[in-house]
Amino acid sequence: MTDLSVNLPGLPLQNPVMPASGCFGFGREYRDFYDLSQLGAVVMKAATSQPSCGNRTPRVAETASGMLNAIGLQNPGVKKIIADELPFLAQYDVPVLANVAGSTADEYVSVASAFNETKAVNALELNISCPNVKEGGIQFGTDPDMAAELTAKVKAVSNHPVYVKLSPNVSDIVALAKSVEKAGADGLSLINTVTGVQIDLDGRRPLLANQTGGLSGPAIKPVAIRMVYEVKQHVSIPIIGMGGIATAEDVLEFLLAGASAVAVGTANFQNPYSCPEIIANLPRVLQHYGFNSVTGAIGKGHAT
Amino acid sequence: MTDLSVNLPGLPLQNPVMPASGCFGFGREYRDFYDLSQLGAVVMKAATSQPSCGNRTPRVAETASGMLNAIGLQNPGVKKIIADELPFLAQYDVPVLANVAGSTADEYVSVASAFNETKAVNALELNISCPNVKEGGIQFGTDPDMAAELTAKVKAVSNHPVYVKLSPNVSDIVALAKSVEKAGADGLSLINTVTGVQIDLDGRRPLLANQTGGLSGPAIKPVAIRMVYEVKQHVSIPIIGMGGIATAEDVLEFLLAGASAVAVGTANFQNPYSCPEIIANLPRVLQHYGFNSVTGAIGKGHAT
Amino acid sequence: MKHVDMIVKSVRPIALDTYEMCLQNDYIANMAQPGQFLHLLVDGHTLRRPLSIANTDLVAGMVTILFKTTGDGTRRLAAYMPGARLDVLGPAGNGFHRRSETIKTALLIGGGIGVPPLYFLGKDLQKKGVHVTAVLGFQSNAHIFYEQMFRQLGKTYIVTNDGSYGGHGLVTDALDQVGAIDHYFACGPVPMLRAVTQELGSQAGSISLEERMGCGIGACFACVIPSHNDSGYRKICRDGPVFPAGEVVL
Amino acid sequence: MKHVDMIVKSVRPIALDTYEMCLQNDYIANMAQPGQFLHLLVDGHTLRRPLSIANTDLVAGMVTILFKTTGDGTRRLAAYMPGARLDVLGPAGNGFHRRSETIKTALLIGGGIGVPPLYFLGKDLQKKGVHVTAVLGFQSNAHIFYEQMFRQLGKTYIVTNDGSYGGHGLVTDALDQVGAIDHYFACGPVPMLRAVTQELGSQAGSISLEERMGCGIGACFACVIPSHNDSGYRKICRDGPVFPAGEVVL
Ligand SMILES: Cc1cc2nc3c(=O)[nH]c(=O)nc-3n(C[C@H](O)[C@H](O)[C@H](O)COP(=O)(O)OP(=O)(O)OC[C@H]3O[C@@H](n4cnc5c(N)ncnc54)[C@H](O)[C@@H]3O)c2cc1C
Ligand SMILES: Cc1cc2nc3c(=O)[nH]c(=O)nc-3n(C[C@H](O)[C@H](O)[C@H](O)COP(=O)(O)OP(=O)(O)OC[C@H]3O[C@@H](n4cnc5c(N)ncnc54)[C@H](O)[C@@H]3O)c2cc1C
Ligand SMILES: Cc1cc2nc3c(=O)[nH]c(=O)nc-3n(C[C@H](O)[C@H](O)[C@H](O)COP(=O)(O)O)c2cc1C
Ligand SMILES: Cc1cc2nc3c(=O)[nH]c(=O)nc-3n(C[C@H](O)[C@H](O)[C@H](O)COP(=O)(O)O)c2cc1C
Ligand code: FES
Ligand code: FES
Repeated sequence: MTDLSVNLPGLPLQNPVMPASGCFGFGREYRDFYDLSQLGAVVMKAATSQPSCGNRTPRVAETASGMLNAIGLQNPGVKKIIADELPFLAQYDVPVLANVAGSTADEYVSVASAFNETKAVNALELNISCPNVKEGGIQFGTDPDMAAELTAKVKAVSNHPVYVKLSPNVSDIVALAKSVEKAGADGLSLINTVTGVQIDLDGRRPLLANQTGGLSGPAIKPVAIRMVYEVKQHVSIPIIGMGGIATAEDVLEFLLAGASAVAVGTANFQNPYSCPEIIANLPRVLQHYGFNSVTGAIGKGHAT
Repeated sequence: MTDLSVNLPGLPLQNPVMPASGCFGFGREYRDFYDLSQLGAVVMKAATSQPSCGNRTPRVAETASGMLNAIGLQNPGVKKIIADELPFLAQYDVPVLANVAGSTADEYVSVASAFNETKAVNALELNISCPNVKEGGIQFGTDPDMAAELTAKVKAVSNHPVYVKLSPNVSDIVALAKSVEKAGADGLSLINTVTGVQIDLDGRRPLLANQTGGLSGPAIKPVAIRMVYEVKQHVSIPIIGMGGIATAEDVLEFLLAGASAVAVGTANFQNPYSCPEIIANLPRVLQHYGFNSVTGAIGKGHAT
Repeated sequence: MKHVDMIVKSVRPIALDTYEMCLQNDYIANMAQPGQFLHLLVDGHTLRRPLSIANTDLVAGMVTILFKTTGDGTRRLAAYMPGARLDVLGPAGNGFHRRSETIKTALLIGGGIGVPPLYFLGKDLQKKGVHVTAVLGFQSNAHIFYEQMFRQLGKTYIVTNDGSYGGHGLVTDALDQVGAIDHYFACGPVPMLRAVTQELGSQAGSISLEERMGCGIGACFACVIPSHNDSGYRKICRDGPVFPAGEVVL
Repeated sequence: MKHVDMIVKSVRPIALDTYEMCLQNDYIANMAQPGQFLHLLVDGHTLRRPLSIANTDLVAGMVTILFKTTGDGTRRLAAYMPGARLDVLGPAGNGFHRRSETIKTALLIGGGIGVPPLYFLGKDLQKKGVHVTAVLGFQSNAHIFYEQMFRQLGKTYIVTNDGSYGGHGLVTDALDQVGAIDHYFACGPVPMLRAVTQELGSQAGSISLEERMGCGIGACFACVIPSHNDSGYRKICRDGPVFPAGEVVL
């Protein structure tokens, strides 16, 4: 028997695989394909304090082994998410992470506080790394001091464990990770998308209405693995790894690099069964590479 | 007739396509495939002041739509390059850029000075962005002040135009670009490789002996286009764009984003005829999208 | 909607840069409603391609798609050989709402590669006893496809942008030749839909929209369009691609 | 070396996870020297795969490669159908240096997937009148291939790691059964080559090496190995893959 379980702050995971924020809506659509209780956890689309419309279309473009998106945090607002979406997810026996976004520190705090009301959320994922909004978001993700301050503020009000989701678009990911760890983060999510642009040759302008977008998918996996690998050497809080995961082998690569759990984003679009298929394959892959459990593989890719 | 020529400081280019540094050695191997005079220019492998052995092997790994490399600046040293390699390149009617590397400012200065001796070099490409050496290189590439200081020092001694090659592994590429422009750079090369890691599942350690490597190839094109696009809005010196170019359409995308010329790296490995094929296809592609010249397309992808 | 394999039975060019592909899968053939689409995975690509269902054959379990080769995905698709398997999500989206009690005469308005779903719809309407007229616009003579097929459904007006066949101009230039109708069904580029809905004013109608998609199932918010009512954005992949004319902001 | 298309003529499994593929191309068949390799582009991959030439047929213009499916590239290669075209750079690298004036008896030492180039070499040596002996090591009985082919070249010793066939152990365990030789030719994993060169000490020999490659033509410095003389690193793709035993640091 291969033990897939892993225990993270607020998240008793039966397996380490969860759909990534923004790539799974609030779960309703994937319910048509499989039972969501199979998942390790579910990460919801980003919540802001007020309903947000997001950016103009086109919002996605395809790239080599990846895609760009500039959805821009479209969501019905935290109140509606709590009222309409969480009861749906609560039907399933699966932990829920709420992805928290905002354009000011106050907004992050208010969204985080709003989630205090509900038991249907197990942890927060503080999204200080969304490249697709004009204000906030990304600034908090590039300045270690601002990131720490925000983390501390959210920790102060929230009764949920807080995972801080970092941006890869920085010179020094380790500085950011250490900074938010010190500020009280319970865990890290690595990585959000890499900022990119595609130019429409016919239109002679960026294809995305927002001009820039976030690159995701297998193209960015080496960048994600690098950041998990580097950060792991400098922090002791758990890391949820993501970026380009499409197979159980990819999951093991993240575990070896130092992730304690993983999120799957873009792969859901290519194959709606990605998450359950990866979970089904994981025991075989772990065994093949000599592991009996997920926890046994975490961080084992570091030269000793 | 489509006019492919473009005039850059020190580089009267008959066409905008040159092989990227490190992906073409010193040209000898590709001579077996085609006449190097067809190229817009040739960029040589990085030169250091002393012969350098580079990193241990494995030095390359494959990734989705890309590759990682950690060659580590192996080269015979600037003296031997001038003595043995430049005479070979001088046989061809093609401008040559010398890629200059070092681990200290003094080393950069001494390599740059050494190239003063020869007329076979048309311009320097200051490599402050190599992710694969332990010292120097990358630090100069992430700190705008250090980058500016180094640029000024090299400009002070060199009698060649200086293109500064920037690293994408930074929070703020525009700050770096502006800083080196102010310090006297004649042009910019964008981008060097994106730092990445691949873990060998069997070996349970990073596959590359150097652990981290530089990601190149189509996977990074959106990142490169983004940086060219952003930098173009803030500098007036010309940009040599690179990162994932494999087709003439890719070249046009870089031109529209704001590059005045381009370099082709990884694509040479997949198809040794990449550069001449791209050059041959460029007139048709320019015409198809309504351009009569390369210069007519530069920067035309910016929303007006 | 299911995740299925479909077997390529045939691929053939039917107009300039335009192909007809027949795919075998009983489930899709039986479930498909006019206006729905297939979300197809083409080898070597990250994102699926949405392509409308243009016809079905229930007996043979066959589904027809018609597509223009506008990029690498559709070009590769056109190169698939009979026997190849295609990874498909479908039938996706909501089809055209058509109540035969209230609709006795229908007008199909198609522009270019918006024409395919209208053929499937027209066949279905004809079967339901609805009187069908079609106005189809193409770039030029070389781009025209399925003309005879539409003529078997009802009176068909063809216009071309360059006047190389049929009427010269846009589909809107031909609308005044059509008599009274109960409902129109339009599919084509947004500027065409904008012109059509304006021209036909308060006339009841349905329009089918296109947008770049991420998931194709409603989870990613890539394919949204603002709506006139207070529900905010609608998702083209899940709430559409067909909307009542006037519901969304074009 | 040229950039050519080769046509797949056949692919068949010859041992556990091991395939034989025959490729047609007159130029490569005629130019190939034992020890040289093909640098093959497999669809969907950025980097080419180096695979040794295991046999040629000058009349039919055929080249044989033998490969183990160790990753996605070789797995995809094994799935190519006859008639498919492969984009190849070759023949690449320098072959085994073999002067028949000085070499009258030769020993071939192959480990696993290092065996293929030795078959081509053995055939060539035999043709030149050289007396050939082979020592081949495999993981297990199920991994053995080309045994009969080697036996036609000369006396052949087989060892398996698990003793499931032939001698039990490593190729080095069988070397003492071989009589005097003029030259040995070894190809296999580095630990094997290290053991062999140590065991055979000052005996003249040639070894063929593997390393991960970028360009495969000498331009990128990916595939280097330190040498004992002052020329520093040698490139396996261009200066090798064959080196005189003792020239490079294993
Ligand atoms: C609901 C729906 C039904 C459609 N039905 C048909 C049809 O029956 N026949 C037909 O020829 N075309 C149809 N289209 C358009 C078709 O999806 C695109 O032409 C196709 O995706 C282009 O793919 P490509 O790889 O050739 O082009 P590329 O430009 O290389 O594609 C790059 C990316 O952009 C997307 N994209 C490009 N153009 C469009 C577009 N117009 N709409 C949506 N996504 C696009 C692609 O899916 C892909 O993700 C439909 C689109 C939608 C949304
Ligand atoms: C000169 C030379 C001759 C070779 N001859 C043969 C042969 O005749 N038969 C055979 O089965 N194998 C041979 N190999 C090894 C063969 O190249 C690898 O097994 C193959 O490249 C693996 O590709 P993959 O996609 O299946 O594996 P993956 O592990 O998915 O490949 C990932 C990357 O690593 C490279 N790589 C992985 N293993 C090796 C290796 N051992 N050597 C070099 N690159 C590697 C791949 O080329 C690719 O770039 C030879 C290698 C060299 C250098
Ligand atoms: C369409 C789309 C929407 C996303 N929305 C969010 C979001 O709302 N909040 C967030 O933290 N990350 C968001 N992300 C980032 C993903 O959660 C994930 O970090 C990233 O895509 C990398 O993983 P992948 O390569 O598996 O997709 C989004 C990604 C995509 C592709
Ligand atoms: C094997 C390899 C070696 C490289 N060596 C150098 C180098 O010596 N100096 C340098 O400035 N860039 C070097 N680069 C970076 C390339 O010049 C180029 O900036 C990068 O690869 C992006 O372009 P591409 O995607 O077309 O390869 C190297 C890249 C590769 C793949
Ligand atoms: S494509 Fe994802 S919501 Fe429509
Ligand atoms: S693989 Fe590039 S030098 Fe050998």
